[in-house]
Amino acid sequence: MVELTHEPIDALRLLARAQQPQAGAVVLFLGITRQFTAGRETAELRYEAYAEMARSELAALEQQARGRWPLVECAIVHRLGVVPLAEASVAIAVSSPHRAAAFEAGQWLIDSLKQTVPIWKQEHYSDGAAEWVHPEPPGF
Amino acid sequence: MVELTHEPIDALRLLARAQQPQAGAVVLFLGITRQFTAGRETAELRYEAYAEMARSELAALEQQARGRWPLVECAIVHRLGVVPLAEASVAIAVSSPHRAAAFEAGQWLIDSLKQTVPIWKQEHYSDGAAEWVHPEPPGF
Amino acid sequence: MMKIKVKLFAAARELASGSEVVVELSAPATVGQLRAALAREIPPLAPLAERSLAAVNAQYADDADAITPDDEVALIPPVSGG
Amino acid sequence: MMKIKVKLFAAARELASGSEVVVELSAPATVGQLRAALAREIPPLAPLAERSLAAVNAQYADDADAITPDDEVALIPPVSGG
Repeated sequence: MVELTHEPIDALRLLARAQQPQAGAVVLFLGITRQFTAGRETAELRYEAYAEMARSELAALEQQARGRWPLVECAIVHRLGVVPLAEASVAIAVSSPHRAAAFEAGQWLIDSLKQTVPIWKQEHYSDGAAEWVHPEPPGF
Repeated sequence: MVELTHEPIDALRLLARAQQPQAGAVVLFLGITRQFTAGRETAELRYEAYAEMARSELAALEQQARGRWPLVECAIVHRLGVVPLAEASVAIAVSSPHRAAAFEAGQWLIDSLKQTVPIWKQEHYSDGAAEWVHPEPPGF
Repeated sequence: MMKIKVKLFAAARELASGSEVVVELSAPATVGQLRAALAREIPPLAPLAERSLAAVNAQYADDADAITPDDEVALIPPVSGG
Repeated sequence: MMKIKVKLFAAARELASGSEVVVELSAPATVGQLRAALAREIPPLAPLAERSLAAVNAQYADDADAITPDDEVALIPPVSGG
């Protein structure tokens, strides 16, 4: 299951989806808005997506993860718009019969999402400045 | 924070503790009761602890994890007594400024817990049989 | 000549002052020609366009891929979701 | 001779039919002597005691560690929490 939403992410709903009796392990990852980065204070983050493509890229990641690991559930939700401090911009919930697969898949999914899914973050600093984040791609 | 409880584990409370503004990543691990193991059907699990020692071993794991990784929160809760199918026997919630530490600490904590904390699981099979699980220690 | 509508996002959208721009290209055209035309016609966008990818019909495309006016084309600056 | 109370858990508790047993040892005594006495006096427990650890005052102990009647002593069969 993949989803983009403008609402706060309901982590409990994702856990309920992942807690199936075929599974023995659930890993939930949340990426949350951090207050300080390199000493600079963030007031909030804002996220924008190329929604149609982001959904299809997220669905492709789910399919690839299901091909690599025996996952019972694989749910990825990304929030768009303003994400206040300590709230989740992204949630990934995976479950599997044994725990190694759930940890590996969860980490692979967030690493891959950050490389391929057309979603962008704008830092809003507490001093009023705002800045889109466009990291140098690997090898550039 | 470490805790033993006979009640269902409240994952949302653990997430709320972990979602601090100093953190950028939260990893929640749940070990849940799986229905089938090697083709045999489990009806429920029952857990028993040497409670006083389990608490101090869990606290030692929290301290060691905090020494190895820059964790904002590190919460470990183990449930005792009957744990029905798909419910969590153990929950580990860690948060850190960056995600690698949260994944590594979460995985290290559950791996270590399974090796050192005096808690025991009794499989109750759907055919009525019951069996304490006492794995061969590594190298035995 | 053909007109290609290009979706823009994040800093690219702000640098071009709009979420969509129209670029004229002679047919047949490739993704690489489109990126060059974007950089030429919207100079503030040039440095970011250089290190962006492109998508055709919501899929990542190579510079050699062909584009037609019927395609949905987007410039994809380095992503930062998560 | 001194009497040592030993806490038992899980299969060890069931094999010994009780969550606590009392073992008599000549003083001074070690953890290793206690484990040997447990295996000798409660034969069904012998195989599991062999591959168990011991705790003294809620800390893992080595076979060479000393024990006194004031210590809280426990047999720790291989654990299976999580």
